[in-house]
Amino acid sequence: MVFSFIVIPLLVAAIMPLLGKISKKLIPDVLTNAALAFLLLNSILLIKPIFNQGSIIQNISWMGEKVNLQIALDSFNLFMLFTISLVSLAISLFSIDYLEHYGHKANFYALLLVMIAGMNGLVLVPDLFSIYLFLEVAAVASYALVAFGLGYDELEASFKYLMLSAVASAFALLSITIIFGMTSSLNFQDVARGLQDLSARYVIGVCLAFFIMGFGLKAALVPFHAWLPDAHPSAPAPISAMLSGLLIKVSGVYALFRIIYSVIGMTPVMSQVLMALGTISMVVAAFLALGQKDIKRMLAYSSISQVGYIVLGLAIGTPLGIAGGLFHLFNHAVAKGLLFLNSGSIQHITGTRNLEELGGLGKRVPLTAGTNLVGSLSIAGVPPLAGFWSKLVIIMALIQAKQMGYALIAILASILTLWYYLLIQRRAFFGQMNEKWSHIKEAPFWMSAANVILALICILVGIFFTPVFKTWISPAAEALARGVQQVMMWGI
Amino acid sequence: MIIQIILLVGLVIFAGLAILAKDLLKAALSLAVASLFLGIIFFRLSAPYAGVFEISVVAGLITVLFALTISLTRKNDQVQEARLVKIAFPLFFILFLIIDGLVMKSLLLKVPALPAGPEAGTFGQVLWKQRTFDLIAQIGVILAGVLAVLALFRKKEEDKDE
Amino acid sequence: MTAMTLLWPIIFPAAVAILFFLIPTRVRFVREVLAVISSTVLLYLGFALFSLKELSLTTNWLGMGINFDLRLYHFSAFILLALSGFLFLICLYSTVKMKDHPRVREYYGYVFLAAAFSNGAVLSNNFILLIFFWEALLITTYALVTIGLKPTSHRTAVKSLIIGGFCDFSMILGIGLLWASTGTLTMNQVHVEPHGLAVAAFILMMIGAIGKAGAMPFHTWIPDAALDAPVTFMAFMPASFEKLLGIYLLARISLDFFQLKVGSSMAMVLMIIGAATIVLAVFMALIQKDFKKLLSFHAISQVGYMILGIGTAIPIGIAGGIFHMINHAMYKTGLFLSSGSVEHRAGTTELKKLGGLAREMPWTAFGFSVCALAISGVWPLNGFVSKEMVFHGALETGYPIFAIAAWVGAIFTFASFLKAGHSVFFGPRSTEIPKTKESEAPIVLPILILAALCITFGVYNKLPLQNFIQPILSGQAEAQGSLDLTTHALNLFNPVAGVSILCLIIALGIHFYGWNRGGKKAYLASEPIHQLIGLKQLYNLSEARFFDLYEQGVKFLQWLARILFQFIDRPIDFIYEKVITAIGRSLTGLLQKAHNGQYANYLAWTIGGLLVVIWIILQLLR
Amino acid sequence: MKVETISLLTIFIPILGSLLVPLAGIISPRLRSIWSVLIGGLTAALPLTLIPQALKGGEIIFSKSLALGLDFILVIDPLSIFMSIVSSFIGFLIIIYSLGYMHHDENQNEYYLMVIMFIGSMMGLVYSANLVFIYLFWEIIAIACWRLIGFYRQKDYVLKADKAFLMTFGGAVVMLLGFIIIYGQTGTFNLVAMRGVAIPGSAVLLILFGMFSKSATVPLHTWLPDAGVAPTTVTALLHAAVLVKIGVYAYARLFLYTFKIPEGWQQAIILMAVISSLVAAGAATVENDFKRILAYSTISQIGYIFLGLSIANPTAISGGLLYILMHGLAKAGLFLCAGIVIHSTHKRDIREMGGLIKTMPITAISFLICAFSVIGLPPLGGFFSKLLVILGTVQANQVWVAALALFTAVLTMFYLMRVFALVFLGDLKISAPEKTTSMVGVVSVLAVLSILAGLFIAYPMKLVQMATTQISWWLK
Repeated sequence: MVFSFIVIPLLVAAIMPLLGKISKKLIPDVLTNAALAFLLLNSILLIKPIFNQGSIIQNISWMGEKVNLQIALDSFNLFMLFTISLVSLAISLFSIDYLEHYGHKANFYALLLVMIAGMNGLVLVPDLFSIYLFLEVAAVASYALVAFGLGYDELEASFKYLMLSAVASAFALLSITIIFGMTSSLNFQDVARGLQDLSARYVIGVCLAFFIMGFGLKAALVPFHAWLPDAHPSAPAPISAMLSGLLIKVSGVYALFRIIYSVIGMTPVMSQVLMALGTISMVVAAFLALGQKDIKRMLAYSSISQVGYIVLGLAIGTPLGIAGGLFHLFNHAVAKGLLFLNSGSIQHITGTRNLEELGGLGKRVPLTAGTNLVGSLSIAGVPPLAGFWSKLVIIMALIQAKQMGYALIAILASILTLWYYLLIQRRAFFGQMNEKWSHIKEAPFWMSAANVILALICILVGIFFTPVFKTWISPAAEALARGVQQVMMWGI
Repeated sequence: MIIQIILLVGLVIFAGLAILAKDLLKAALSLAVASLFLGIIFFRLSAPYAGVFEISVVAGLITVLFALTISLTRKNDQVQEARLVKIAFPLFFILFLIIDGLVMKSLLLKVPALPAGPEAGTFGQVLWKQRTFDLIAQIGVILAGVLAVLALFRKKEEDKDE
Repeated sequence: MTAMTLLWPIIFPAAVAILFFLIPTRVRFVREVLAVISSTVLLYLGFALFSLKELSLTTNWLGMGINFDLRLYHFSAFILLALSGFLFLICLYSTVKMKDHPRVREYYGYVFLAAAFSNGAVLSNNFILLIFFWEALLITTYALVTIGLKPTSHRTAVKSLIIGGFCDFSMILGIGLLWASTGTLTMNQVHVEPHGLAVAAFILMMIGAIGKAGAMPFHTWIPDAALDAPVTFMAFMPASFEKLLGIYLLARISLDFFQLKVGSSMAMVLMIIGAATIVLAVFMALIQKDFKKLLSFHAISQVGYMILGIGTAIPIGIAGGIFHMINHAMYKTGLFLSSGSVEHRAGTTELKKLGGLAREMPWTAFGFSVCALAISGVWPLNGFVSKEMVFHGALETGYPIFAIAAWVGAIFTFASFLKAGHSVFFGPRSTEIPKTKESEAPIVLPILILAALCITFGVYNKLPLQNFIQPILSGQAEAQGSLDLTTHALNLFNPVAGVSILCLIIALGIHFYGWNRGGKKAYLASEPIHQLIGLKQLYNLSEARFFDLYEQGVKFLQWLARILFQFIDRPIDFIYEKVITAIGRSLTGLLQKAHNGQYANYLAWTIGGLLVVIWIILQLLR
Repeated sequence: MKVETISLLTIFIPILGSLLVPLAGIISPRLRSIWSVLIGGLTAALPLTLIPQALKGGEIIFSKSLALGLDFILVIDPLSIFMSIVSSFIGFLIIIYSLGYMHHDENQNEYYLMVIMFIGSMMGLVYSANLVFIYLFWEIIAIACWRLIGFYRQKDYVLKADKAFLMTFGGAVVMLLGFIIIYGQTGTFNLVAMRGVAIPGSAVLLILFGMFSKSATVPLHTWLPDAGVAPTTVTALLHAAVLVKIGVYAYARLFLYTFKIPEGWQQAIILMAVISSLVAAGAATVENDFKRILAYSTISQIGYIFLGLSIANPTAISGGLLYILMHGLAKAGLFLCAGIVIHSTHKRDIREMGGLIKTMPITAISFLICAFSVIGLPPLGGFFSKLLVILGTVQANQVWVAALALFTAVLTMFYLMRVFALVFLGDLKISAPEKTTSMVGVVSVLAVLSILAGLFIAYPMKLVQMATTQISWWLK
């Protein structure tokens, strides 16, 4: 039941505040994690049908009456669903222990679930305006979550995020309206068909520019990125993980590329523009990350940089490039989720995120240090971890597409990436122990467990990249690479 | 037409204020007003549902939320604004307006086959029959908003520990 | 006897050497007995192989034409015999001289290892095998010099190592060139007309050969070693083994591998080196105040004769050179051994402190005198014969200047030995050393044997010349008809011999003039020449090691190393350490400054970015 | 056992075994030692069983198909067998040495984990015949190195570790780009399938970045002297046995065995190798830190190996390959001697040492023997390798290059003897005893092996010759 991806979290979220009154901790913990585990299971169970059928279209009737409630699932959004479910489960596991000192777990979980519902909805709907709306669902929840700590900085960051986000949504909406104006429909299939019949290159070009700006801001592409380094570090660690690991990818990358590939159709021009944007993000953010003292801020910039990679891969337009981009999306979701959770562990353990104050933690907190290392190296693209393969595929695709320059920059940017991740390693874990931290203890069970799970995924995907690639990435990439044809096949 | 222009000007002014205001609270309020203007414009442009959402989502819930929260947790540190920023933003903004005016006009001329008008039927019918999903989404938004209220206005007992 | 017999001269001493390393230092006598017995066995082996004349052994080794290829023929058999003879004498001598040395265990080990390597080098018929044994001698030389246990011993050892290394590396290069041009590494298959690259190959291989022999300018470690190394080593290595090997190879290079033509440029090079070595080294020898050091300079100077002789490329000259090699090995070993005998008893070798020892050490004095007269070329000793041959050869080339240089060498050789003998054994008894007596038999015996050999090879010069030398030159001689090397031997009545005798008389004059001027102190006999204007300054510079190519070379190496380090290595590191990080940091700083937390600013970028994107898209669409 | 199985075991026994080291360490340190030695010993023993296969010649390909043409391909031929024997054996010796050397240090779990992982990855790299897997193992090694260099965790030590990691990683990813360019041209990463393919100069340049950075060749060398902050065992492992040979091995595997590179590049590499050799020798002469000198010496010797391989005639190639073995033995010996000295004197500046031959004679003699081998004096093994490289160079009409290389050899002699004199001779400044038997045992074994390798050169040479014929196929 595909619809459950939206409904279950929404329902659970709705009852959560009430349940929270009954039991402050246990019930919200169990319920949330159960719901998310169910979703993960669900997404795994869907693999086979999708593998066989290619895509699933569901029309839901409401009390016998046929209403316009339609869901389209193909291997691409199944891949996204799986990623969302997986990472969010890890995050909610982490929250069990982490949220102890924030209190109001029920509220937190409710918002988290709404956000997940929003993302799931965004991924599932085959309709431009619905995309916009679910985008807002996820966004609104995220505004609140960013400010969850209620400090002035958090609120300011959240407000900034809100402001810029609103501008972005507005432009995305503007673009949607223009398209609606041209085709009189919002449904992917109709729009795709309509746009094919029209010859309106320039208008579509401008629409795309608006989309790039709108979704690019959500995805935090340079120069639309500036909200992210404030918003992500301000949020509680699980939320940072959520935002960096999932939200920017779902509401930014997924939406943008779903529309570009499946609705409008990829053109060399778009490819050029997006590759350039991706590359700029990659490099600029990498340099910015270098100068950060706050772990989370550095990770936030790193997210921008890695989104640059993802966009670069997806924008190449070849099946291999898309596969690389998607693979990196997954790997980055896992690894960045891991790293943000890990930063939460660090903060929980030491009470600070300032790299200058940390040092030599590796000895006292081997699990945190080890998982951090795995995540860092995975993102930096050091084999045999997962991130290596995705970067490899992206660069392979770039070379295949005869984009030597981009390939070189991507390579050099990965050196920068390793550079700043080594900074974290050196200052926080690897170096000499700061005397201050000689009595610290390892993070609580669930926090470490979440870290370890994600780290294991990084490693296992690296080692068993072939089955992962064949069952998950390749079909998803093919679905996207079929372009407009994919939507036409749905036959809505 | 005059109303339209007034609304547009108001939108621009308040949007600008929202961005330029040093005080977070004022900025939030400006944003709310700007969103309200936008919603009205949507309505007037025969896009009722867009208007509804605009007002409910942005103008209504969120901004007010923020305004309230910020007013509760105000801090007195003044944010330094670089002069460059003061110049750069209006510059870009004006540039955008000009280009927008020029480009959009020519673009709109090129838009082929503009449809006759909004879909038939009342607002409710449209919403129910054709945009059912949006309704769910809307529920989600409202739920999010409610939860946000709960979260942001929670008792701050535990916060004191921090 | 099978071909495997050829392995014996190599494996046997090597095995004995390992045995020596295993015998603990505490154990006495066993070592000495073992040394004498095994060197006797080797001597026997030398005779046995000499009687065989022709034998060869080839087994696959490294592939690519690098075979383990040993070949015994008259020349190598002769050198092999000589080597084992000297080894025997040295061992005999060492039994007493080195008995109480703290590192006696290693000493014998290295001596026998050196013997094994030398035998291998002589027998090898493959260039790679040759250089293998040849270069391996560096290690034993190094080790033996350090056994001197003086504070500067190691420095000298390193000096010998580096000089030797330089020469041997040159030889490797030469071998490489030779291989590249001939395509074979088997020594008896290589016969090259020297022109083009082969000239370079010749020069490089020649450096290897004369470097081993200790010719200028690769000599400078020998005088240092004279003081720092055990005297037995001096007798063993620079006096006999290295000369034999170096000149053996030089002869083979000039005769076999490259057919040296009379007066060809390479022959000239050799002769110039020879002549220069004779004169310069003898001038250095003359002024020395230490017995061993004086001898060591002569060891260098005499090499000049051999090189000069071979460089003439005239049979009589070559024969003279080779004959001089064996003669020199005999008398120079004898001389070093007698200096060792003096050191053994008197405890010092400084000429100033010694004097009038002849009465107490008559046999040593006798042995010394015979060897000294032989090296000075006094009729009828072996030195006279071989020097005459070299003079004749040099004159026949048509460049009398070389003969003159040789004669100058002869003058000062004799002068310096007059000085040495006079101040050590004759003249008034020195008061600085206590009363002493003759050394033990194992020390005196080798000296006397060598002295006797000097006389024998002089008087019965036909014996060595016809048995040993003539076969070597048979190939060379074919072109020039019958070969009789003994024509000039002991013939006093020809102009060349006349000049030689005149030289000796001049030397006597110089010595007694100096002796008189120096207040009848024999060790000051060379002072008039030492203080000569012009020469004095040169001597001073030389004492300051200004002419020591090694010292200058080391300075150059250090300078070069600093240049490489400061101007290549450090700047490269600077790029990684400073420049790249600085670039990264400044870029980061620049970008960070832009992120000032103002969302107006951020919004400006957003909208600016949008405009740019629109513009680019429209541009691209056009 | 089948040859493929053996090579698979050679790779995966240490890699998987290393993961169990921390577990063993939790149980007891003794178990950890036993386990490490066991794994190391097995890894060293397994390739030895492949010698008959190597002497038979020919190659055996093991292939497991994976996605995107990134197949896991092993090539078992004389070259890979030779290389794996050399590295695993020295790795094993170093593990034994570590038992004494690391005895009192913290984080031993991590240490043995990384060392064994390192060895395992090296085995993987050696046998891999897929460019991507070569890169993959290449980087695992880099990770292990990084942890090991920063092992003592002082601030500047970790900084050096980062420097090493970044430089080698940077070089390697650039190399990866080169690989992918080749992939773009041929559509495969399979080396066996690409034999004889001519590759463009750009790919050569990019790949050289990787090789030079890993093999510490000027101008990408400066991390290696800095990496001397690692425990000495590690520097020995890094410098002597394995790490710096990776680039060289890759050169042999890629530019000799597989690809045809443009003519001009060949010459350029030759020059770079010689210059690297000379510059590093110069730096070694100037330095005063014991380990830095040896590190520069390593750089200098690597130049010879590159020279031999880039000359690309049978003589020089076999010289280069032989050099890998000989330098591995001798330089490991030198580093481990340095380790003993540093361990007991707690000094690293050679000017502060002196006269140590009196208190540690075995170490001193072993040092001297290994130094002679590095210099290239017979009858030690180093002689033959240097000789063959030089002879090959001359054969290829590069006389000046050969002369320069020999000049460097003189410089090598000079600085190594300087070190020996300053450390072991002269007045005894710090009376420090020789440490544990396992340490002294290992260095003397290495010294003896250097001698034996020279005396019985014909045996390793046979293997090398097989490898040479195998990789210099274009000469047939």
